[in-house]
Amino acid sequence: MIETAIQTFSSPVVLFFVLGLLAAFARSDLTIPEPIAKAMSLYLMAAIGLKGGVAVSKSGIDATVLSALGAGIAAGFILPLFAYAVLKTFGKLDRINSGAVAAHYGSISVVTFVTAVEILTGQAREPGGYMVAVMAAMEAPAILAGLMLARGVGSKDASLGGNRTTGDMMHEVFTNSSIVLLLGAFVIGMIGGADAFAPVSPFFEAGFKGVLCLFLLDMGLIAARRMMDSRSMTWRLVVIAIFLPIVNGAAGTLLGIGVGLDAGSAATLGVLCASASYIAVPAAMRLALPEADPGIYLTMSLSITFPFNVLINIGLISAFAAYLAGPTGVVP
Amino acid sequence: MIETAIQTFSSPVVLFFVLGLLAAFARSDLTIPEPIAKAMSLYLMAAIGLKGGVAVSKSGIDATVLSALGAGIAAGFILPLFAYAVLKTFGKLDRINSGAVAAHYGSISVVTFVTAVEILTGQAREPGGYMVAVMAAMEAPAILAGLMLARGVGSKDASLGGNRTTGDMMHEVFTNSSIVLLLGAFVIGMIGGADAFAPVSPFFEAGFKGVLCLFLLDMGLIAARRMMDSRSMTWRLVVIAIFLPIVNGAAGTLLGIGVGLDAGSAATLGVLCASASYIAVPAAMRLALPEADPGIYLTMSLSITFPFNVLINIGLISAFAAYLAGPTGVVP
Amino acid sequence: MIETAIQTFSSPVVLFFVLGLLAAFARSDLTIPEPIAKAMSLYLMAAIGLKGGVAVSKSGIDATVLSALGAGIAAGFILPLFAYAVLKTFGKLDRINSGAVAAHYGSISVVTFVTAVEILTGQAREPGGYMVAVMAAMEAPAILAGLMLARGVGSKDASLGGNRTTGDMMHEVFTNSSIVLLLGAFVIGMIGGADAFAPVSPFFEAGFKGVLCLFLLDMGLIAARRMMDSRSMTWRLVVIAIFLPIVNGAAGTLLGIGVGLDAGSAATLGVLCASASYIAVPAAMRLALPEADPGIYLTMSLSITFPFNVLINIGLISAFAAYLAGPTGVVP
Amino acid sequence: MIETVIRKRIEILADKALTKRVTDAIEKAEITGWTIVPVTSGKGREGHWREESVMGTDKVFVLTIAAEDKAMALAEELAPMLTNLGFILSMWDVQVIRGERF
Amino acid sequence: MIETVIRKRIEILADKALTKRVTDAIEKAEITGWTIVPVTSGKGREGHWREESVMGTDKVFVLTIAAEDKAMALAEELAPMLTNLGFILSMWDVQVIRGERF
Amino acid sequence: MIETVIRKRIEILADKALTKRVTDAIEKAEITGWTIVPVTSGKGREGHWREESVMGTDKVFVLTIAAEDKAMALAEELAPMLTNLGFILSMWDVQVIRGERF
Ligand SMILES: Nc1ncnc2c1ncn2[C@@H]1O[C@H](COP(=O)(O)O)[C@@H](O)[C@H]1O
Ligand SMILES: Nc1ncnc2c1ncn2[C@@H]1O[C@H](COP(=O)(O)O)[C@@H](O)[C@H]1O
Ligand SMILES: Nc1ncnc2c1ncn2[C@@H]1O[C@H](COP(=O)(O)O)[C@@H](O)[C@H]1O
Ligand code: NA
Ligand code: NA
Ligand code: NA
Repeated sequence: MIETAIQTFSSPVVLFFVLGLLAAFARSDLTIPEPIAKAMSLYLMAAIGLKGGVAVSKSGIDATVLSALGAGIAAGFILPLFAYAVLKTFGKLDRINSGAVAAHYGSISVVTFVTAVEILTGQAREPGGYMVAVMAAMEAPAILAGLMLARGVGSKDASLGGNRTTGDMMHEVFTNSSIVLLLGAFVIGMIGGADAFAPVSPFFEAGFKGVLCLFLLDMGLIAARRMMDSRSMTWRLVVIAIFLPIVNGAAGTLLGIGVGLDAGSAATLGVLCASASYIAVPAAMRLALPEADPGIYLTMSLSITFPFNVLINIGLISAFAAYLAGPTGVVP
Repeated sequence: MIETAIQTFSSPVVLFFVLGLLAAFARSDLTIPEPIAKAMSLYLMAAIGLKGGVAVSKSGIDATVLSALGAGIAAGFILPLFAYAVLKTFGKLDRINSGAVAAHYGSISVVTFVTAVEILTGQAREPGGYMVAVMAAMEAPAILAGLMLARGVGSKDASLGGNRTTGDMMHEVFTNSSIVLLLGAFVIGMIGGADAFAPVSPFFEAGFKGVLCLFLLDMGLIAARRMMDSRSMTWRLVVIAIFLPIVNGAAGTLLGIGVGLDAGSAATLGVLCASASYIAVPAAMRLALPEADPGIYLTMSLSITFPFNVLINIGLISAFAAYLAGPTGVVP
Repeated sequence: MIETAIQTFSSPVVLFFVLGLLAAFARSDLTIPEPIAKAMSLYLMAAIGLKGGVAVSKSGIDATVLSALGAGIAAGFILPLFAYAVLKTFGKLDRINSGAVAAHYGSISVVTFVTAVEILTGQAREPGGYMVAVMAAMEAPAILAGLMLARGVGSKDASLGGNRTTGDMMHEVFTNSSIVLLLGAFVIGMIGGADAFAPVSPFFEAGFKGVLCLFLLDMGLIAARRMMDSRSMTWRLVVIAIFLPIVNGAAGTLLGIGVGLDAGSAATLGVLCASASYIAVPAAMRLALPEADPGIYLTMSLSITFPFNVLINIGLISAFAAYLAGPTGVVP
Repeated sequence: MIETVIRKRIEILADKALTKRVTDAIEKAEITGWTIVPVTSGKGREGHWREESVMGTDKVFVLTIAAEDKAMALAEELAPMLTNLGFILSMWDVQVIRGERF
Repeated sequence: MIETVIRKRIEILADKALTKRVTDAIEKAEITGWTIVPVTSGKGREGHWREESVMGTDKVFVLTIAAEDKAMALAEELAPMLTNLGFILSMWDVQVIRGERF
Repeated sequence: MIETVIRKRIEILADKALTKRVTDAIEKAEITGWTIVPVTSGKGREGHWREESVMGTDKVFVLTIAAEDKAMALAEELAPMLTNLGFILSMWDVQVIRGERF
């Protein structure tokens, strides 16, 4: 545990995140220009997609991959139901906001995933390359589940300047820029394979960790500023934003070990379940569920859950997976 | 041919372009932030200029280089005349728009050039490094030719808020940001040579293909959106936007073989003739010929000719050059 | 001397700066998009901070490092006093503008520092890695000194929409984005050390010189445009903008040799004293001393002193340090 | 002296993601055009927001110039969004040249 | 037809670094909100400036809509900055819907 | 209460590449200054455009505040460009403080 914590806190990626948090709390005027932040997020999506696609083009799709995919997609549909129930009862949120927040917690955070892969690799528990495919597959289901919870199936909101059907919503979700780019790059990686990837790897692979540092610096700044500005947060929501990643993380890890994944991959599935989206889902919600309050869902996912996951929970989940997998690395 | 097509369509650069086209046609909200797109185009100009300058500093300027330069500049003046005639008669465009479009087809597209170099290198037909100099030399002549066709020599347009002489226009053309950067970096590369280039090569060389991927993703998005929005296109103009690159490409390749270039360099000259500018020339036209309609010249060059060249015509030209050069790689 | 000049003028970094100057004087429309320029400056700060921190984590903090730090901080407090006196008397500036300009010349220019390190390394006189720490330590003292000169200790400017105390000003200075990022990255580099730095080094180290080229291209453009637009410049101020870097550079070099630094490090201390800030200090002044005229302090530091240092003065200082250190490289 | 006519200039602050709802309403009101101006941050009763395009919290100003009757029809059409989606609308009279374009 | 009320729209051109002085004044005048619009360059009696965020020469427009009395109080509060810091202020009447928000 | 005077605020939508033609006209009309505001997209009779600086299709708003007579002289000067180059101009009265600056 302590070793994991040291590893976490000597990673430049994590340290830049902490720098961002501290700078914002100290009310520094440090900011990453808006178009750069956006470009970095696009870059990260493309790079991760490519890497995953190349990995799958090498390994092929076997039973392990399929069961990991199945487990991920199932979690994407089920986790929002649980989250919704907690948010409506204990969290005292209304239907719309409960659905919106549930979508965030059911979906995944690409950056949390990447940070977890880095930390796990540092512990000689590198997850399988196919986990990128699992991550990609987990992005959308929770958005759909959350929208249905918030709106009811097949409803229309004619009052809001449009005749928006479920079909429209599905279109908006699946053409969301981060989903298109992640999946598109994944397919490109699969088509091209390692040979085609080689000439672009200095840009997409060698540069990756450095870009991630600056991106996390920005996320630290934004998370802390949002926390300081926040008006809609209650102590109940703060509790949920810590409770859900712990429970979902443990559940995901168990599920991963259960379907036969190695410790690193199972921990990664745990992290995916524990993480809450703050890129793809908020953007989709602004479009498909504009009445929901970003002051709630972004503050929970980005300002509380994300730091908690990066700084503490990834370590916990990794230790839990190692414990479950046993000392020989085989499920006991 | 089929082999070439496979090579083309497994290149990540081309695949990202296709991804951009598809995402825009699917009405995804994916967009590259504007300042990033501009920065990528500046980066590409600087990188290509440097590379060409270093290449020429190594090879020196010999008879081959001079004849390639001469052929390129001559083509830059002559191609617009042919294009202008076709556009005015078959295309039914007015004088101003015919001149503007002719300038685009007489000039060159840097990105098409780069894509061609990549594909040709993949086929063991890498063109000579001096072809960058040829490309740079071909940028401006067609702009001047097009402006004269559109306006007549020495005319003034006092009505448009200025006393704009041919001198002013020449100044605007030669201080155009992409031309300045391409030529400036070329000269820097020549002065510094390979030694000075080494410390900056991780940035300008290793990163090049990756940036090109994202730039082409953006070009795909813009080309497809422009095609869908287009109001000024007619079937006649679409035909011309396919016909000109075929004819100019064949003519350029013949010219290249004729003046004694190797197959790869001749094919590259063909591609330069076939390509239509969509960076330097539109920007120059907006300034020097603002009455011309970007809805015509940009849609033709970027939305039709550029995809046609990248996806099909480079392959055709390369095969044609190989055929002309004969199996031994020597002109038969 | 001549050899140094050749070395200076075949460095791509310097050549891109010259290209920027020439393009702007030729009234080209070349511009680097604003968010990109800002991002490059943030990148350079982070990269330099990291590098320095890693260097200090390796070398540790010994007597040399401490005396270099002491010399730098002392210079940061003393140089503004001298500059202030010259500006008020010979320069005929008022109190506020004298204080503002003095802060710029007492502080340092990160980019001048980096260019000097590059040139010195090319002459086999690479300065110690701890000089980054010296540079970081020299950023703030002169800002404080300049503000006190301009305003008097403990004054308030209630008239300007606030009750701004010295405490507020100190806060603004120390939370200035470039200072936070430079120091933050320095600490990250020290905590992580070389091992943690390795995975991010392709981004922060390999890419560094290339980014510096484009950043200097932009600085050339801005410096030249500012020079052409300038209204507040007098010949007296131009003289001072050349005189101060010569005197401060010589003094700093002597000081460096005096406290026992090697020739390269002493020359670097000289360059730091000679350089005038145009990133951190102008931004801090806009906030803390908004009545001062950027047309004076930016034109002097960026448009006159910076080119003078990069193109000429670094060479002079380096030769002076070599002379002082003697042929054996030991202080005679 | 050059002749000018009076038109309404309407300015709507809306979420960038929802721009299409505003421009659809403009087209429904048969107004000939619109222009988008970026905004970077703001504060209202719901607190502070900043342009964060990664998370989709960015807003824009949609500007359009139209004859009074069309402007009022547009305001009517947008009214529910002002309440439900937190948009802000203001309008005023402007002089334009070549009024037939608007 | 939809009901509109008249409010003042105030627009202040200020240095980006000094935005907080303007928004503090807006809050002091008890106005409910403001919106920041970017600007990229300009020219005045002091010459030409360009947005150069590296050196901190960038400016912004701060927009705010308020009832006349609050608007005048704000103008009063900002007047010294117009002189000392080179800010520019203009204001005019606009029609708004849901006037209780402003 | 603080004193205000009435001036015209003129707003011209123009191609970024052609900004200089507008600011030259402003200077010709002896107006003291102008400010450039970015715009990102729009739609008119000629269809949809988007800010694409790579291809030079970007536009800007040029704002200037001036006394009525100078404003009208500027409008007169710009009129041919409105027709030939597709610029758009609107203007209205605003109150300013320190009117001697405009
Ligand atoms: N009085 C106002 N003047 C200008 N902009 C405002 C005003 N009130 C609100 N806004 C803008 O509208 C946004 C949403 O307002 P609200 O719904 O009140 O939070 C704010 O964040 C501001 O950008
Ligand atoms: N008449 C004007 N119309 C619009 N903007 C102006 C005007 N005068 C000044 N400005 C803006 O205010 C800034 C500062 O003006 P000044 O203090 O006169 O240099 C200028 O750079 C312009 O951006
Ligand atoms: N009624 C309008 N209101 C606001 N902006 C307009 C209007 N009409 C045109 N525009 C802007 O002016 C540009 C050129 O208009 P047009 O020449 O009609 O295509 C459009 O793309 C819009 O950005
Ligand atoms: Na999750
Ligand atoms: Na061509
Ligand atoms: Na100094």
